[in-house]
Amino acid sequence: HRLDPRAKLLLSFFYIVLVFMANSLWSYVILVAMTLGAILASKINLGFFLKGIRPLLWLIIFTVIVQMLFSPVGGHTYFHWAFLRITTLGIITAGIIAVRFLLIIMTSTLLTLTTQPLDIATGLASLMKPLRWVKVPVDTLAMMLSIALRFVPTLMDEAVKIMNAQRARGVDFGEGNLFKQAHSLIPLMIPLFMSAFNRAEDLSIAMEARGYQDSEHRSQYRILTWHRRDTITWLIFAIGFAAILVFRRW
Amino acid sequence: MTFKLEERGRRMDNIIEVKQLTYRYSDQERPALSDINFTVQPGEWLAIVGHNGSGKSTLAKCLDGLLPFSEGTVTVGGTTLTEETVWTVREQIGMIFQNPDNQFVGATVEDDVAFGLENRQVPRDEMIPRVQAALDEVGMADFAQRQPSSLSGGQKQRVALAGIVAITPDILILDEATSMLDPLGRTAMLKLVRQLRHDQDLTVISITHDINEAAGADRILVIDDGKLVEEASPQEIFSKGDQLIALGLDIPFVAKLKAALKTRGIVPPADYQTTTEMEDWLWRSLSNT
Amino acid sequence: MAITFEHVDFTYQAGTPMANPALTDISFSAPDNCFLAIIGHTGSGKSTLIQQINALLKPTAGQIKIDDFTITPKTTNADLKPLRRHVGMVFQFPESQLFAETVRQDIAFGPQNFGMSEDDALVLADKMLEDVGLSTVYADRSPFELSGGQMRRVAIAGVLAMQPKVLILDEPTAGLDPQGRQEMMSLFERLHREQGLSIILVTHQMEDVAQYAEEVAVMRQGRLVKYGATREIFADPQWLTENQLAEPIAAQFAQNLSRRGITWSAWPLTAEELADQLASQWPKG
Amino acid sequence: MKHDALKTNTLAAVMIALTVALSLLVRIPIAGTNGFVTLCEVGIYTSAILFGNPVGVMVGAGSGFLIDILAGYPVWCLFSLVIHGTQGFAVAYLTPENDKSLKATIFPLIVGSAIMVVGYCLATAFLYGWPAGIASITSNLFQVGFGMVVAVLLVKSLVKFKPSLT
Repeated sequence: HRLDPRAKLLLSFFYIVLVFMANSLWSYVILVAMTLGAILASKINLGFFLKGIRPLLWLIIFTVIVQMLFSPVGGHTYFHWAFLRITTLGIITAGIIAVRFLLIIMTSTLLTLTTQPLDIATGLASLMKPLRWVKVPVDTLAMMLSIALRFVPTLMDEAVKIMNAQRARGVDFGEGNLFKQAHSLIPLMIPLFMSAFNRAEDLSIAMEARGYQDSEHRSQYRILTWHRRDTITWLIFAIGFAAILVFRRW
Repeated sequence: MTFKLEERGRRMDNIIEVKQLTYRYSDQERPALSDINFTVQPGEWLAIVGHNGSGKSTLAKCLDGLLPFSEGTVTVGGTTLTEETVWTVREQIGMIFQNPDNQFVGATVEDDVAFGLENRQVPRDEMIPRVQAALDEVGMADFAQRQPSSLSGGQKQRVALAGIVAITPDILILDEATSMLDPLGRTAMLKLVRQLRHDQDLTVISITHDINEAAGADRILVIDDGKLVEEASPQEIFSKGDQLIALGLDIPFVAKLKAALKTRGIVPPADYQTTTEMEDWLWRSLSNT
Repeated sequence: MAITFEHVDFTYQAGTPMANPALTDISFSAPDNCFLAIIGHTGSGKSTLIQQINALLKPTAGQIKIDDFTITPKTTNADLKPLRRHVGMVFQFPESQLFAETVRQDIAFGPQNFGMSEDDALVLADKMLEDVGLSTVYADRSPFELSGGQMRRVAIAGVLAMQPKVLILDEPTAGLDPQGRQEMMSLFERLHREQGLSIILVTHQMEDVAQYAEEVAVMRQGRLVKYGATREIFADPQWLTENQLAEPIAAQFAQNLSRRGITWSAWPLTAEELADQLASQWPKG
Repeated sequence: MKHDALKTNTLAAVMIALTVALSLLVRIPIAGTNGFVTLCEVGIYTSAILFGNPVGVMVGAGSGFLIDILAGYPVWCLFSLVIHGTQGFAVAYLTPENDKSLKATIFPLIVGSAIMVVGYCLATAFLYGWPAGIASITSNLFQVGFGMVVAVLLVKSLVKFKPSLT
């Protein structure tokens, strides 16, 4: 799955809209087919997708049950007590919600496994370029996202190091009630924030020394290229979109 | 005092001239630097030493216009540093700082090397070969796609050097650039700096505590408490023995050995400085029996 | 406290596809009141090894005995707290662990976590501050107002305040200037000599190893490749070169002289030892 | 030779990185449920209170966006960008510039927290229907509550260490 990250970002946004618009059996069949097609094209082991579902399983079950119990009146009523009832329409709605959950989780997993975070950030910045016309400093934001990504592992390492140092001084992280835990985090957070402030200061000096004036007057080393496969994928999605609109119950 | 370049008779205009430089941090009463005067010649390797907090790093930042000093003048390559000329001055200087993590801007090695070129609006077609060549020069070409978190401190500093090679400055300032590296990383970095200096005719200013780094210099400036207290050749400085610790340098082994011998009643000649000279003298003395 | 490693293995993220063996079959025994240096290249497993000693990382196989404590892969965190009080750990750049509003409170933090009353801990803090060579005028300052070297001393005082019996130091002099390094090393030497503290020092500075350590452990690619008295370790220049470890300069110097026919009764490791031997061979008159 | 815009931007970038790092690293389970609390709010609230806007809105939007991408919920990233961005903006906007006391910050924090809880409730309801939206409220209340407590404690100390922050 070597699509341009811009294509992926747009597609995933578009996908949410599609999931939201789809409301008939046929439209879901098309969506599921499209998702499965994308998964097959990515050649990724299905196990990863199941792993993505597990942490949300309880939420899905809860939602589905509540959705069923508060069924709207429609079709055959199977069960009725006070304001709770289970109807055919309710079961269908609950089913749709469950399918939505699965589709979105699968798409998320697919994107995560096939795209480097840096590419997504670059892609986002590239998509935001039109916003320049309304004076949004798109290039500066892109630069910041890239710097932030670059510092995440550095600060994670540092956080682990400080946690170990405080543990060696007798702090028990992860024990006691929430308030106690909040308190035990202070010896971790203060040094981490202080160090982050210093890093930011050092970094701004280093960037200046390396000739950085502002983000608008720079050339670009990392660029994204839009390939034919991006266009093709877009076409497939456009057809899918049209089909869903056709089969949608208005 | 004689300098190598003058001896060779190719005396040129100074590449850096610092006159009466004084700098005061806004929250402190005492100036961090007061009345500093010195010059640097093209191609020279100048070491600046002094203990922590003596003002060495402040001086380096002033040279690059990174700190707004109010008194004195700094002239780099004939350009006097002002708010208007600061970018012209920075064009000529490449700087490497102490903490390898806090100067790595790019998300990958190649992005980081390209950073300085992007700032100078070098077209992309030209950037690609320059980034590649710079990475080759520092021996990091195989790491082009790697992320900084997967590199050692020494490798990060080499990437920083590549970033400087790519923009071809005249002057390289090392602001304690080896102090956070392990001995292997430090040796590799110094070797690389010597090679780059040779290949690219760089003038090098290195701010350091490391005796090996200082030993490689043509001249040493000693800063103490914000003042320039001494300016001499490494040989002259290293002959100070015990006093070196107060200057922020280690005592060279020969000086330690001489001191130890003196306490045992053996007095070595004062002028033997290198380990080989010392070895020769000891061998002669011992074999004369 | 005597420290014994018995066939210790450690794997990061054991049981996952990213499993990464960091220590393999480590066995050694360091006596009570030792001064042990651990040397080896970056990534050889030194830092992982010392984190086993106060069980910040637990072995994935084998066991570690520290006096009465035994750490096995099954030891639970609750059992470890008394151990951590006795094994003080000074990480690399320990000044990054300071957080309290005053120097005194920061030093008193560790002892309080181990059950000391606040009043006692604050009194102890002042004493520790003097122990690490800082005046008590710093006690009421914010740790973030101090210089880097002073901050490091405060951090070390904070570890010493737990009154450990073993002090683990991970490159404690990194980034300090030569004067700071010298003062720091003599502090540890004094603690070892006067208070009988066992010291475990991870370092790249061979001169410090030669001058202070009684025993040396050499790590390479997660294995303990040599363990012995300092003099034994440095007695084999060829082996050191093969393992890309530097000799102390005095030893290199002595080696050059021995090529010219000068003999040594014992291999000199420091300038002082070298001078001693030269003096004893010096022609009279 | 001043370059304040660069200083602000690097500060925001590093604070985004810190917020993301903490969120990925520290997950505190809520007793009795299988949900957990992350430290995302701690980073956003602390940056917003200490530095105001634009740092507040940038840290909110940037960390919201990146956390979702890195933690495996990329479909959510645009929602989070908007919700956390608004949250950071609100806290930064409502905090007085020269008073970071508990009294002065509690109202901004409550407004920011309300934005987050309501925002995610609406976004979840939009995707998965209202029962899921309502289900999100409890765990998000824990999340913002915890974030507020830690941020308040943290700000209290940081202001003392860096008088220049206020």
